[in-house]
Amino acid sequence: MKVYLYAMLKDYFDHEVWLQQPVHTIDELKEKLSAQNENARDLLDSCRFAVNDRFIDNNYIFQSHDVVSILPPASGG
Amino acid sequence: MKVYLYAMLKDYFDHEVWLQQPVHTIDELKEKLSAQNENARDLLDSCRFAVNDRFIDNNYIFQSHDVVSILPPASGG
Amino acid sequence: MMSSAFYHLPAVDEWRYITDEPINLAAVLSKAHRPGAGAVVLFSGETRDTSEGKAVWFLEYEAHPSMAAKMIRDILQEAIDRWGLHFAIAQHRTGVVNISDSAVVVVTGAPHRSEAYAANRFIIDKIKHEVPIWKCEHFTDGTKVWSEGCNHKEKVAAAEEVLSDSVNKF
Amino acid sequence: MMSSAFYHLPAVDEWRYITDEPINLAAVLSKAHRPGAGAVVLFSGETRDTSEGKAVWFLEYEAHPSMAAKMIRDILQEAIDRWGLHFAIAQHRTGVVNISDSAVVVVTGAPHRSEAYAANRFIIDKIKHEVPIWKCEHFTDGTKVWSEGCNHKEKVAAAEEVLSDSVNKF
Repeated sequence: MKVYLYAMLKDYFDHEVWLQQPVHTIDELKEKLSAQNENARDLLDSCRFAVNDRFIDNNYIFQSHDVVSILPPASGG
Repeated sequence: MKVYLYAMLKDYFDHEVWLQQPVHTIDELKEKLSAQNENARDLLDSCRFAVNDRFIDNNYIFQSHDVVSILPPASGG
Repeated sequence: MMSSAFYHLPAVDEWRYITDEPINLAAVLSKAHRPGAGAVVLFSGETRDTSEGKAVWFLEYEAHPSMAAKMIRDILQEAIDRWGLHFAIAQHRTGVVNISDSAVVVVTGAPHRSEAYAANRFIIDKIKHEVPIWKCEHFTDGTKVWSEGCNHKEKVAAAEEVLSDSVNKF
Repeated sequence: MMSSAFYHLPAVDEWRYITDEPINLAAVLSKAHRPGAGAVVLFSGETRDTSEGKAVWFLEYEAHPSMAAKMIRDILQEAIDRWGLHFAIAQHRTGVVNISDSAVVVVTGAPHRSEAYAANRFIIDKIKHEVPIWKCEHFTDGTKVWSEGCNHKEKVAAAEEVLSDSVNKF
């Protein structure tokens, strides 16, 4: 599953991350990434998640072909 | 005393009016003009008065050299 | 443009505030940037093609130019002081203003947007209500009418009173 | 500018909403006039030379362009419907934005000014809080920091909690 990370998340991860092992839920994904970099845990908790350009909620079950975007809180303007 | 009248007041008077007889107060001036054109009485009651570019109040006593402006309610913008 | 017939206060760059030339919004806006002003708000009041259901041909504005210029300057200064603006600009047209042309422009610049919006709204409201500038609406049917300004409702009420008085007399 | 790496919705004229070219305010404003729109309000958010006391060198914006464009379009539509606007325009920069350059512009046009102001403010607030666009501040001392967005205060509070937790552990 392909995951794109934005803005300050790139201080902890690459912009593009490829997950070999299946991940089913947002919580699993956050846990998996936090395990890679513990300092990102709080930031990941404040992020929104999207699949194929649409926001998803905590009940969403990932498909292996999903393209996931992890979006920190907006700070534009 | 020279009096300038603006906007809708010009539907009733010339832009510039010269008063030969002395007029001492705003009330006297309004009365004098209303006597010339009764239809302007209400409008004159809603106007502000200025002398030499400064607003005056009802206590002001005109001097013969004053240049008076009679200003209907603003409707700019 | 000077109203030379008047005894008036020393000129306060009257053309900055009152102009009978078309307002160039792009030119006004180009002057409205400062390194400390993170928020810039521009308001343009433009001639609408209808007014209370009637088709408008054009508007015509008359001002007491020297008083209007001084009052606009004072309003801008008040807004600058009150909201800590980096700048405040306002200019009002006189003469004929065609459909979609700007009759009045206000630009404010502040560190943050709340102040820029609030000050901008304050300035245009105060200009419209207090500054001696008058609007005459010319309609496509050839008629015209002076806008009655802030006293509009009071005057309607007064007119109705007069009307009912005269009805009572007969 | 397309984010071709993504499966994304059909393009919604992304360049209208998200651009890595300088924003030309005069050009945007020139499109913002309609015969029925008597009130036009423009907001420009511009890079300030200081941020919380530190001297700013420039800002850098990153967006999720396809999502940001669609969300801005939806926010504009919501404002048009809610305030009966004649038009609503918004464009946000990505990339480097120098001091006094515009990072975001919003223009609204309505018959009367209350609606134009209210809708304009609604649009910029919603863009800043919800649209996936992020600001990185580059300071003159060479340091940089990502703005933390809406959760700033919550995060500070959380960080203080963590700090006091770790203090308690020792």
